[in-house]
Amino acid sequence: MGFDRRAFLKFAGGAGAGIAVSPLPWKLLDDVSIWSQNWSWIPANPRGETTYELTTSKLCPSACGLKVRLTGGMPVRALGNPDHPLGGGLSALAAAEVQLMHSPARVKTPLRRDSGGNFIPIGWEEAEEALAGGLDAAGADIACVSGDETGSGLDVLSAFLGERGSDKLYLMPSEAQSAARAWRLMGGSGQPGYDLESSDFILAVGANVLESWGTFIRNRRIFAAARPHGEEPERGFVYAGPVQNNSAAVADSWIPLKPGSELIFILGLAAILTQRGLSAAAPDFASFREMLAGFDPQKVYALTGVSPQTLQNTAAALLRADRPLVLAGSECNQGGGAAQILAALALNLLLGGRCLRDIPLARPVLPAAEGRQEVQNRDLVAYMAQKPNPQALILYEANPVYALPDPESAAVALRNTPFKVSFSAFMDESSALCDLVLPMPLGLERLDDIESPYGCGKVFYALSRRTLETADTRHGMDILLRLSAGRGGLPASYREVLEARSAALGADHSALEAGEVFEAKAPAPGRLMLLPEILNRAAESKNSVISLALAPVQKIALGTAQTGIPPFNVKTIRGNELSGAEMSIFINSATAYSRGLREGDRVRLAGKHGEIRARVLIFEGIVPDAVGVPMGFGHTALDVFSRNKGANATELFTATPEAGTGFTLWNQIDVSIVKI
Amino acid sequence: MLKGKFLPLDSELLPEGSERCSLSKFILWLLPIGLLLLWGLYAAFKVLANGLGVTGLDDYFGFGLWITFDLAVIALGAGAFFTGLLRYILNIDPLKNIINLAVIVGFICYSGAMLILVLDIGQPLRAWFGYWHANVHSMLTEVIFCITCYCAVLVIEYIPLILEQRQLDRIPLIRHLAHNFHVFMPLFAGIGAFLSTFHQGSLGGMYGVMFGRPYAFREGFFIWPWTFFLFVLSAVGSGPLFTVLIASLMEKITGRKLVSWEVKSIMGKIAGTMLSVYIVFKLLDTWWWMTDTLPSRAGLTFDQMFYGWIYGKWLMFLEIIICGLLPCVILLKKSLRERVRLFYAAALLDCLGIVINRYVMTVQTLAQPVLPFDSWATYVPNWVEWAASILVIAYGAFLLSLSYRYLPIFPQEAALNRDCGSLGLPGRGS
Amino acid sequence: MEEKQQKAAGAAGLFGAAAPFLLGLVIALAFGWWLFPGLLFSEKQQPVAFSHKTHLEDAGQSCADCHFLREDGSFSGLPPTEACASCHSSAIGESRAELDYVENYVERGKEVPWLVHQKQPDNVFFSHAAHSQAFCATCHVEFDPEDEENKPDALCSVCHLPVEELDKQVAYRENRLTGYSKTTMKMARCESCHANPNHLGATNSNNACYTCHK
Amino acid sequence: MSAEHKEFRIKWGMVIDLDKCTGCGACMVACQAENNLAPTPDASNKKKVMNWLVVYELTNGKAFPAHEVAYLPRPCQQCGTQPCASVCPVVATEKNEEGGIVSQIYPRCIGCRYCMAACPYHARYFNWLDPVWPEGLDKVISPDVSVRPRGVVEKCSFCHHRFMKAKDKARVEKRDIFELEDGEYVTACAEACPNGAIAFGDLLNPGHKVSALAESPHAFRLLARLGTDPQVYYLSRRDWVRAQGDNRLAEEITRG
Repeated sequence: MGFDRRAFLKFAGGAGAGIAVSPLPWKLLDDVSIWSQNWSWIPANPRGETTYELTTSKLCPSACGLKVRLTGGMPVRALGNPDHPLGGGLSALAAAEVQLMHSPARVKTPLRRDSGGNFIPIGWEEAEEALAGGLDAAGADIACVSGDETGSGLDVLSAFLGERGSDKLYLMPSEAQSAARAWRLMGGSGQPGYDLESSDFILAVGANVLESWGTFIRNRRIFAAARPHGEEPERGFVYAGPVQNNSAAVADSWIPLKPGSELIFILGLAAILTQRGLSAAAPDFASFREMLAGFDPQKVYALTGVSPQTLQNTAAALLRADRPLVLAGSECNQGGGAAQILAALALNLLLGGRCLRDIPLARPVLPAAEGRQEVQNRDLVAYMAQKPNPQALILYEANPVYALPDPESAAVALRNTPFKVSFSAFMDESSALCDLVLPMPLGLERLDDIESPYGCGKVFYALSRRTLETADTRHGMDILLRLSAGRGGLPASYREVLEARSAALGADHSALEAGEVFEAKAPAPGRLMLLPEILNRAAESKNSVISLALAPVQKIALGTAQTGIPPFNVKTIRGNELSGAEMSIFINSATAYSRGLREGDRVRLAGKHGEIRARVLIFEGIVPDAVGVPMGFGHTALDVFSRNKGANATELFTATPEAGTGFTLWNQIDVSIVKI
Repeated sequence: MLKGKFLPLDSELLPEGSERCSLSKFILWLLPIGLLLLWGLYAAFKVLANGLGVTGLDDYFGFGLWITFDLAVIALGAGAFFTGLLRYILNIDPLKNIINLAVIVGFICYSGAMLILVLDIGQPLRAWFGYWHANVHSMLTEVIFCITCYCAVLVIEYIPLILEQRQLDRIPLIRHLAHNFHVFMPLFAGIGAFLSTFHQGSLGGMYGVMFGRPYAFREGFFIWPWTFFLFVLSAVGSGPLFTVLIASLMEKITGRKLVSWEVKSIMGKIAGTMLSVYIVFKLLDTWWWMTDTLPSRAGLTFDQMFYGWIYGKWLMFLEIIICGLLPCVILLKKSLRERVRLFYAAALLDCLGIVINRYVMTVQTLAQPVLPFDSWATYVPNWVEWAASILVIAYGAFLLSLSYRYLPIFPQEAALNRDCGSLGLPGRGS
Repeated sequence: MEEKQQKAAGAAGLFGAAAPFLLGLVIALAFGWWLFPGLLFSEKQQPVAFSHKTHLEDAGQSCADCHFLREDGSFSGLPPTEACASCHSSAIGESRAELDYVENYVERGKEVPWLVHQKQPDNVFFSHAAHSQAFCATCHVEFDPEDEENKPDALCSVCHLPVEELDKQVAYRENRLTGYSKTTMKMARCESCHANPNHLGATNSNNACYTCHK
Repeated sequence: MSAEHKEFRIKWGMVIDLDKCTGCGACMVACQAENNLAPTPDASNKKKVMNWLVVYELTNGKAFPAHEVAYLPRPCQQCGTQPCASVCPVVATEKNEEGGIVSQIYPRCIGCRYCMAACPYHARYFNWLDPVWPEGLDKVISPDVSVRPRGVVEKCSFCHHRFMKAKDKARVEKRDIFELEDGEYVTACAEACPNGAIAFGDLLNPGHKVSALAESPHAFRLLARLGTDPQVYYLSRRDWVRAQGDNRLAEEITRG
């Protein structure tokens, strides 16, 4: 019998029948579906014992407490730590902190710019040599910008520069500096502290206390504690500012203020309160009261947009409260000037000042270092305005090319500097322009310290600790100390600096390394001046007529200038805030109507130096004749999560000297809006 | 055999007594169809290889063009079971002249729908879970069971047609088999009718039970929401006419008469009758939904169910009045029905109405914001979804072309074309 | 007449005519039943020739020295190298296996990639705490570890290999397609208890999907 | 074919105080990290962005200065009568376990998306493509929640794995697993919120604060009139916020 076609068909039929009654097809059917549960290209869960480590966030400006969860020794989650004095939950930034350790924006090895202008990865030895060479060549003409304002790194930087004969250590502008300036002028010693815990009424003027101002996670925990679910609040909270921001959303009331008119509003309140007989035990109170006579409710209305009735009601609420606290600040934590903080502090003194503290700052532990106050007193924006051209520039966790007002001129200044080095964990805009980029460990990867961040009410000292060994980062402070090789009495390692700092504060260093926090009560302030002359001069400069005022809005979910937008936080951006690469600016319907704009219109916003493009969003939670611009967009470096999203609001900022205090400020910015 | 003509190369395979174009012409006809098929297969490959992210579907519109397409072809493919029911169970004899086509169209519709479903589910390798891990409370389970079973029935109904192919028919065993199949046809027709009624209904039930979706949600009878019955009725009210439209389209393409006007007219009359029943209930249902279900169950008004132009009320007017009532009138009134142009217009409107119905039940249901602080969403299918849908249409055209050329599916063809033949009119197409 | 002849011929040659069919059938059955299961699984050896028997009998350890419930309710599973190194910081015996182990893992501080016969995929949450001996023994006396009649790990051996009796390791067989261990529990095994109505009241467990999936 | 309604001894519930939510997004970030949701470089098409927890912006619709704003975090509502579970053809989602959390079993789901169509809260999300973690970020996958492949539906699970772990802890401490203390099991979002806007606990346990909060005169549930019986409650002292919890007819609004 030949194997013809018919036989073959029969064979195939038999084989088919046999296979069908064997386990083969059924097992395969089952296994294929099981295979689809465990595709090799889908990441697998890590396995291992769960452990926790307590620490304090160095990355989040709120310095909130963290409980880091590790699986098999690998950090996997940042959790809140309710027992931490500045903790009790997480900011949207701190929640992403563990993930940020693996962000694509991280600098993974030291980088040096070659002659062709490209970065090439180099080893640490070569990197430290390049650093030494570059700095030595500059001699004493070295400037340094630090983005860290709470760490002992400032001591090291200051001592390092001092040892080389330079005193050009600057901080990135922040509210803390404005407050320190005001405090110093008034005669305070350390930095102003706010005992929110004991206050029973909080008036936040411009300060976005529940989102970005001060120790905002602590602020929020205190806010929450006084508001039992669904019940009448135990502590009053009023927010005054140009935008109905996150703080305004949950405030008992929102008092709309024209951008930059915070000072006038505070003086208006002070005027009413002095008329009602309140006084402060300040040597210059009499002239203060006299000066306030010029701020009658009608004038305040004209300058701030707050009706006399609202002003009276607010003053009455402050009077009713037993321990009221007025917090002034700027929405975006910078550029608000010192005068408004000075005025708020004066207003608090009028109200009894029971919630004010004078937080002493530890003396520098390095002999050659200046005190923090001295550093805070320097004005980076003013320095940049002089168009200085130092021979070398050290950027320490600072991103001036993104975050300074008029960032383009910062970029020009950087380009004109012969040698610039960036100590940065992320490849940010400024690092991208440097000659040498040295990868920093993040807060969760390094031992560092946080001392009394602005906004807290007690002496606070805590350490961030290493939860993960990262192979190729080195703490910039260790590098600089190594470079100094003991000159100027500098210790060999940063740890020694921190130990000395702990000792100076009387804190147990090893307990701090284990995640504990040092706290000490801060005294009430001594006799302070009210400085009516300064306030008056600052207030008089507020009269300028503005056609369309810029109202920046900060959301910590979009990260800081260094981090950019953390990968997980991209999803928190609302659909009407960003569409693809295009962001929205917002105006209310009256403003839109008067300028012939509609929702969705593409517009060009122009300030004195720069301009941005965006789409119009109609949002009624903003004062008329003001335009809300979100901060945190418009990155051109970092990673795909930050890049190509909207525009950088700082392009529109124009810094001017504040009359009276001499500090720079940028809170009354006139912009033009043109439909394109 | 027709004398004095060139015979196609494959003439030995062609049905006896038929006239077909040349093989090369036929291949030329298949070429564009093949290209569309390839395009669709490319889209299908993309979906299977990368995932459904390549489509225009999103989390608001988990259902979109494909589900609309599936529901539409399944409704329009209802000609198969309903004609089968009328022909074999109710013994309406003239329908024997179109039943073969109805079966093939039904098979194409159902197998095509299943093909789309394989693409449309995220994990096609787990498709069999529908049987093995069935949730008996889900309308979709019923759909999965009935559609696959009914597709098998359609295969069984299709097989004897294939076996009647001229060359196959010469083999005694096969002729025997084909005959035996025919004997059992009433049984399969019955099973088919049962399965079809249920899954047509369950498809409607799928929407009617969604009590979180006020646009679709309907109260009902026992476990079946009113949409269950409406979907059955609308399917039988349009399926037969879709078969007629396909027959007429084939006539247009081939230039040969395939089904007598009388048969078409009967189909039209039957569909019209069912359509009128459907429309009455649809109007009642809409009224009840508007005045009771919507306000009382969802706190929403009729007006809130429509939005702008894209989801406007005109769609509902078009669906129920222009594509519902109007064809009803035409199909039921003999004088109107017998006017050919009006008849076809009515048939087209009828089918269009059902497609619109399936579209709004799928897409508008999902577009309508239920959360008070949400807003209307819009959906635009992308090329992948269109290509895959066209894949099914091309596949249908391909199968129909082959079936028409090689299988004796039109019993009347020879008789109807005897005159034409003598007039020398060539059969043009496939 | 013709038909009859055909029939007769068919009957006579029935076996002959069906031979290809039967051949196909037999080959397919053999392939499907014997060859295929072998082909589906690969066989792997453990990276370290570990003997439970040595550790239990010679070293006098108990199961719970390595496999225990942690305070947080999680199960320790297999001990990390760090734990083993508390004895094996350097080789204490003379066996080749131990020398290899110390050299390759302890000295290098590496974890052993053990092949776990009962390894469950990521989507399964198995709670050792919920399946404790003490708890199961309230009804199933055969699992009572206090009872001298029983083996100490009788309950463990319901799912795991009876490793305490094994001096040599059992080869690990892995499904080439799914990556599952051949001896791991599949869902039907879980359901044999979880879907058992007798268990529902007594154990606070039920057969809900979320009882075991994550 | 209406969904069945099961009763349980414990019923995990959330009470979200909208008067405390600033809309900062910390809950969303914590949720993604906890539950292994892959990040996305461009999240502006909100209809294709996976977010188990979404914070909606609510407005009272009035022009400046009468304008008010509120933020509403929306997890899965864990409905008592689920629009979703009843329609799933393969029992990939059900509400069957003590605690009343609606499960979603990824290896069972065939990805038909019927549940998504049925859910009026848009709480369900589909894996349109395989998840992509930028290189390195896949190292910080959390250990408790399996990573989902393309083609399956997922949703908020009330961090069910935390319930499992809390039960295991209770087991080793020889406590009743159905009498967990208030706060012993909370979701990642509730834990992350610095404003304490999200309270979590057993709605049936008088020892848990949510049981009283759910009875608050300020409490409401989303789309309650559809009959979904959610286990998520919202609180607001503001009338206009409560009014946005459900669809109301004109005459009902005038009646108040």
